Amino acid sequence: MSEVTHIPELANLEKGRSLTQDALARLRKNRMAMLGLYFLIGLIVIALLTPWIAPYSYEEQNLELGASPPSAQHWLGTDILGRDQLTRIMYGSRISLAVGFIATAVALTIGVLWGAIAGFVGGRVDALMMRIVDALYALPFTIFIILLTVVFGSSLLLLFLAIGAVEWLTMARIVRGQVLAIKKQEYVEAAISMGLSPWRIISRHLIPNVLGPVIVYTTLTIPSVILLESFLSFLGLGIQPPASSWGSLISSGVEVMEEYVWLLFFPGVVLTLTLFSLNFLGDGLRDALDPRASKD
Amino acid sequence: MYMIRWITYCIIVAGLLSGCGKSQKLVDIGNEKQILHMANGDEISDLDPQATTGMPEWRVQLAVFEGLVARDPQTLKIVPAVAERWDVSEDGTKYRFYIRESAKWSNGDEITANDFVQSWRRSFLPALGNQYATSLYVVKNAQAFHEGKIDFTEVGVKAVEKRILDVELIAPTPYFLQLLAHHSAFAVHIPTIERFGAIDERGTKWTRPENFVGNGPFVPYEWIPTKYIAVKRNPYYWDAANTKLNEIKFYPIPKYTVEERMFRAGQLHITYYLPRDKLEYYKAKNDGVLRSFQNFATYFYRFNTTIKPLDDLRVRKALAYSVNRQQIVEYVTKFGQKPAYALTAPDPNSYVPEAKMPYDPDLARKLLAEAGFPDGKGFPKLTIAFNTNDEHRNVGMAIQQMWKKELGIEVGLENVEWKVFLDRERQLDYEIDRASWVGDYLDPFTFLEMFTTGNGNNKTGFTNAKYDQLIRASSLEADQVKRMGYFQEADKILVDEVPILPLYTYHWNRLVSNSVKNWYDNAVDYYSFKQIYLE
Amino acid sequence: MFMFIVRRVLQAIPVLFMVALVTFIMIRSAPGGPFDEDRAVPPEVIKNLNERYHLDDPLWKQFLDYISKVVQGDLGPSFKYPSHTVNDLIAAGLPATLELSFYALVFALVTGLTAGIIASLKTNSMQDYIPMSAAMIGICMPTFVLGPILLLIFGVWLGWLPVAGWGQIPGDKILPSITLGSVYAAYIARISRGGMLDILSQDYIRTARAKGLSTTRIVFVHALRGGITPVISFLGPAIAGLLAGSFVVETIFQIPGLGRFYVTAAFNRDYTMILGCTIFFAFLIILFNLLADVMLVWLNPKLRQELEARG
Amino acid sequence: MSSETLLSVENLRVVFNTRNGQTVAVENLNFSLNKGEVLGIVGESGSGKSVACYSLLGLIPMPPGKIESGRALFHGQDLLTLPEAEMRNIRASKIAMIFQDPMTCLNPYLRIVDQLTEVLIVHNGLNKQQARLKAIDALVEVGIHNAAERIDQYPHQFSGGMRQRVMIAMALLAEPELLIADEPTTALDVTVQAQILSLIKDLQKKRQLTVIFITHDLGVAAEMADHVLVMEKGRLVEEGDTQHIFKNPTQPYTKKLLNAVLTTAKPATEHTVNRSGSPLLEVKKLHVGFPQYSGALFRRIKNLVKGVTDVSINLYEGEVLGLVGESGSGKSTLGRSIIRLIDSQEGSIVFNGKELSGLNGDNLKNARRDFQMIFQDPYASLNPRMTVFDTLAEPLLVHGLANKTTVLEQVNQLMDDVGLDRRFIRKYPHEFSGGQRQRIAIARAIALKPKLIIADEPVSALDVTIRAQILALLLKLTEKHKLTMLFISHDMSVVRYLCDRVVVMQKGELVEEGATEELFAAPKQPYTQQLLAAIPKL
Repeated sequence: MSEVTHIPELANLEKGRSLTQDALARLRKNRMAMLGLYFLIGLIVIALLTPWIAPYSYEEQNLELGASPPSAQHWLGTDILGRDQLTRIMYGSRISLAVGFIATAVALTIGVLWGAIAGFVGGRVDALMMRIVDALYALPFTIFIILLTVVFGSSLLLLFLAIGAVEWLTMARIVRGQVLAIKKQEYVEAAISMGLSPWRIISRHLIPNVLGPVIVYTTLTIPSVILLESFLSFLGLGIQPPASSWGSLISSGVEVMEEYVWLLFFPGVVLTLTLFSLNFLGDGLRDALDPRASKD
Repeated sequence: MYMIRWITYCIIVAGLLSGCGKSQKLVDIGNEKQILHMANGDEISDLDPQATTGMPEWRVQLAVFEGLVARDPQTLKIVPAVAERWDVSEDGTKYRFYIRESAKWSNGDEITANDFVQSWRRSFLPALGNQYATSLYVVKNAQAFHEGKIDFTEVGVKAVEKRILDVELIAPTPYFLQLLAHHSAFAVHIPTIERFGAIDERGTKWTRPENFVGNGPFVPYEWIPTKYIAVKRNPYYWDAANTKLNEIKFYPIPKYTVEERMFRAGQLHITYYLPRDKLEYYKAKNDGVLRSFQNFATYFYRFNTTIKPLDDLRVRKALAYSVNRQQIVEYVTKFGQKPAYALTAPDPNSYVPEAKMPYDPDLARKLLAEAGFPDGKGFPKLTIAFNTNDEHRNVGMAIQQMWKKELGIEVGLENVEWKVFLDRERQLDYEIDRASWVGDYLDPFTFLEMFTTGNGNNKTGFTNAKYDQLIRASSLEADQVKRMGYFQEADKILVDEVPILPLYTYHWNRLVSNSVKNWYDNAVDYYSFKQIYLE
Repeated sequence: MFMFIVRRVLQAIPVLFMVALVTFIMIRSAPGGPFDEDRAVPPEVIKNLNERYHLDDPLWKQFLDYISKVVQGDLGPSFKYPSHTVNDLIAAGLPATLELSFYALVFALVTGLTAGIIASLKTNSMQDYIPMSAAMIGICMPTFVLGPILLLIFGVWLGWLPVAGWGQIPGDKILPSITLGSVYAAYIARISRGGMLDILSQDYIRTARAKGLSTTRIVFVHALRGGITPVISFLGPAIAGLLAGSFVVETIFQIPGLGRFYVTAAFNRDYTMILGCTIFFAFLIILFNLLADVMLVWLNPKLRQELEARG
Repeated sequence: MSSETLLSVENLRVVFNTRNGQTVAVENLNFSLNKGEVLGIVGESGSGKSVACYSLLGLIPMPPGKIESGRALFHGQDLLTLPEAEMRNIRASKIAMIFQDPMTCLNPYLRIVDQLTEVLIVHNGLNKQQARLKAIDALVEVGIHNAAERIDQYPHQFSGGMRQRVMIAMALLAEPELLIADEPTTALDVTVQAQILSLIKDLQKKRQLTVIFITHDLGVAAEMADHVLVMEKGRLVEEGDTQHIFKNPTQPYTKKLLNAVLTTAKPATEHTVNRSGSPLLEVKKLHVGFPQYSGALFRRIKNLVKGVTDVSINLYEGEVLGLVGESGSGKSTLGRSIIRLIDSQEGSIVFNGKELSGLNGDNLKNARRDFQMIFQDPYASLNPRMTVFDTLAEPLLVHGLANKTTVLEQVNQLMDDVGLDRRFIRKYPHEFSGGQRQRIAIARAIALKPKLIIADEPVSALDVTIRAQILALLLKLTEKHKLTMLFISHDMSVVRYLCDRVVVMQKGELVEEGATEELFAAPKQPYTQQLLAAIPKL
């Protein structure tokens, strides 16, 4: 975000540490957050490499074998159709993470734009935009998603959109609040009094400064999106078979937990660890980005 | 000190939990007081026998209504009910029913022949929207009246005397008495209905327990939606002396795992179904609570014969012949189902289809190659649509794999929400979809009628003149042997033309507490609640 | 204060109207209708039924007719349960749902606040880590997993509590309430910990300490009111979540609540039921948000006075 | 006056363990305090003066704070090792405190009565009724009218000065022997400050209180204390009798502090302001109000809260005009409305011959090149995510005063102008101290070579020595660049140091106007006199 890179003479001057660098340094000292971060990175790497490293094909069935507990051939056991659960979980992570990240990205895009416009423009536009958010808030979200999936069918893409469409509301409120607060900051007044264009004020002064809370909220939205997807799987509206998500694995695992406990346990553990990691990372980021913390 | 507070709090919670101790079991209390607690699938939509179609409704209606005839739950034979006897004409088209003198409504009114005439008239009134109206089209002029072409006086049902009812049919219909045991032919108490609205108005308050008048062994007294509907003994029932239960509570429990847990915890006498994965456990336990029985129902896939490449018989055959049904019932559904090789579900007492769709992967591959897709090359990606359900999903995935393995073709699976599924099916907007059919009465006609040209349940685009002619001939034929011959031929046509891919005959498993006596499970889900008692 | 409430209530009207409109458009654009069934229904019958329920009118007319009835408090008949009106069904299902949500909320508040306050007083000790880790698990555990697990342990294996039902057997309300409330208990624990930490670093808490007050007094008299403010702002969304989330618990524990009707209504295309429930839930959500706001104002003397000054 | 030692502190060392390592807040502090004495502890922020006193009462948060060594004997008891329960009995009843910011130190959720009486109920075992009566007496004593009524109000219903009175009443309620006053007047308006100081002084005399008075303001210390400790960076620098220290400071730091107290008038300059021509800025009959909204469904403007009423001022080229008033007097509103950060309702602003109030769009943008603002809070006025270079280069690039090749030189020039090392231009604002940040803000304001600068209390948030430096810088810059400046301040001594002419505002209106020294010599309005009287004298 700095323009100094254009000017070569600056390179040999004492370099400053931006707030972002400071925050990262603080984050690096937070053991739980870093653990979470490493876990997530590992998970993402595994998810990306799954087609090459998975021990079995994700749809390969072994009907005679049926549900079997963990063994040497199948480390995490097999499901009712005799499919290797480790493979299913690995492929599931691709879907669940994709849902988490893409739906959050959808929510982020709509929410940040909506909130920033409402907050910056203000007045009647703001009032109208926030009324719309109120109305959507008052719409019970379960039914909203059910209706969306019922109306548009349940393709993966629409699933992202449907979840994103629900989750952007809070994002919009947060961003609007932040924009309103920052708008009153003196450096924005200074920018106005310097005669900068509104677009330049938004892009250089407002957005970089709302990013902190937005990033924090994003890390906390991803887990709730992943949970929401699993809830949709519980309703039978989630991912299409034979593909699987953690949510669909868990919701079918719950049904048989007395007989084949490993079908609930392993996906449950992976999901929980991931949500933990995301939450720890989110908490860590919040601590790291908290302006109050940077003063002490 | 906060630690102390915290600990105290934990102790209080633990105390609250343990204070409840072993919870009371509804089953034990029920056994004492002759109250039957039974799971009943989903919430019933209504009690009106002429405005409902579902199984849960059917079971409650069996408790609070009674038709002219009933079935013996053990043998499924027709037995007298409201009618104490009946005569049939030589040609099988005229029936005369003698209504028993002791038959009364639950408010004490006598049941007359006219009650049936009026009730049937009601069931044909267009505004009521009775979905089963067509099943009584076998009655003379019923169809014409239903379509508004003639007056009801011309319809072939008359009250000859106060307690004598005459019915004239358009053709000898061997299963006619079975139709009368169905809820759509039950009589309703017309004055009560009129008290709460027009005779042909759907959904008035007459079916509420406080208003309800019926003629079954029980009457409803409490109906709390999604909690239960409770019925108690009807003192005016003609056979009240032999009715043993005091009350029945029907619980709408859509989730099988929930009812199974409730059964295990002693909160239910009878479950509606059983989670598939629990079957092994109860089989191993072998304590007599597991009831396992075949249903008069078939699970099959429909092919949309109007689209490429499914309009090619060779393709349909290739797909059908490469499915190993034995493997599906043994390893996927695992619920005691029997592989089905023809549409009509076998009725061990009379009709078993002789035609058999082969399992022959080699032939399948050959046929597919002939159709222009050697080793599945160039085969378009078809999609199997099914409504949201774990079992449908598993069967679909198994078949997907079989086709991939045997034919080298890829098919997709699509989970479709139920109403969307029905909508698409109706518009033939699918490629392959999952279907099932439950027979209404024990006669192959209830299955085979489906695939006649223009039948609303056909939904495959299949049409075959010979087939249509066979079905028509069967409905005019009084000779049972000849009829069965027609049906065998019809089943054969379906097997040869493959508009559908029969997979298995349904099998039902449920849990019935050992304290429930005289409960008989059967293929058509018919129960006689008056006989049941608890011990 | 009065004007504040009146203004909020008036603002709710367009919001409710928008909610109704969005839901109406969505549900009516969904494929399939209320009378479609597996067993094909003859087209004439469908036609008759559509006429009977005025589903053959133009959509805008149906919507306006519907809204004008809603204004009079009539939510129309149910398509799926024809002998009941939507009003009947809401009246039948609401008590259980409200009761369940209430117990869940009480559970969430009691556990959440206790844990959060203790954790805030003992930061970075075991009394902080243990409840906060538990809270994290609570947040990460889907209700449809927690419910069956609790049920198996306490209902089936230990046999202490009933596995299903509502108000039929003593103790059958405990497990569902805990299941539904646990997520919110976890959130409340985290929020109240944060809120308390915020307040405990305030100058006026230092003043209170300088006055030689005991920790108990500082916490309960001085810090608590400010500390639970974020919890109260969370209550509005929490109650909305409880009401909407009650569906899962109602299904797992076989509770005769509104949530089950509501969700199945969407699958049944029970148009009036969906609309009625949505409007009703939206009304409840707005109401509880308003109550939470009123409580915030009531707790904060400064806001109270400002509102009073505005009339 | 007895000479009995009430408190003696020995070898006190307090450290804070932060994420960035350990910092020593108080190092080896020794002092003792006699009964009835007023001890002033003087130092700038970060000097450890507050921490030292808080640690006496166990009020520093531990962790991160830690008392590493030392003793604090009070009546023979070591306060530093006292168990918490016994410490509670000391607090308020033996040693009481009043704090800096009365706006945040009273619990906003509780009525005044509850906050006052709990001291008596907890320590003296009075019942509610007795405590209430005593509390009312205490409020009367600190000069609160209608105490019997007002005691049932909430803190937000009191003004800052009144709240500080309540705090004092609360501190004295349990009749402590020692009162620790931590900068009790810093957050208050100047006129109120004077009243509170005299109140504390009176009470001290009346009750024979022992007082520790913490302040950064030498003037205040001189007025209040018998004995003074001067602290710098956690260490005691100098100590002694007040009169003596102020007259004969031995340590350079003490001297620096003394020099920072502004007592001088603006030095005479070579250039003189030409007031004969047309003024650079002419504000005529300006009205600014803030709309308040009401209405159930749609917002309607209910009424306007007055900000500025009927104000006219002229500002000539090269002139520094001081705009003085207390908080809420409308001086900032006036400053902001001149440069169109706030829209005015009536009146005209003619700048350089051009009417500003109707301008918008590009015209306004171009006009803005000619006037700049310096804000009060150096922490809020710089975008935390832009380096110094970016902050300074932005206006130059946007207004085309520099291109990519020349911008570096210009920025460096600005850095020189404001006395910052050129090497720092890639650093971020948070890496600078408050004074340095204010220098950056000043550099930004002068970057465009504006014709007019509005400086809104640019030094009031700074420590005294820093304030002196920044003021010197401003003075130098006005000389060097012939700046025209509207200088807004509440502090008459600052205005006197910098401004040619002064206007005084009260409640949104102009009350008095005149050349600085004339006004100081002969203030006409009572309000101006009050403001002048509030300047502490050494």
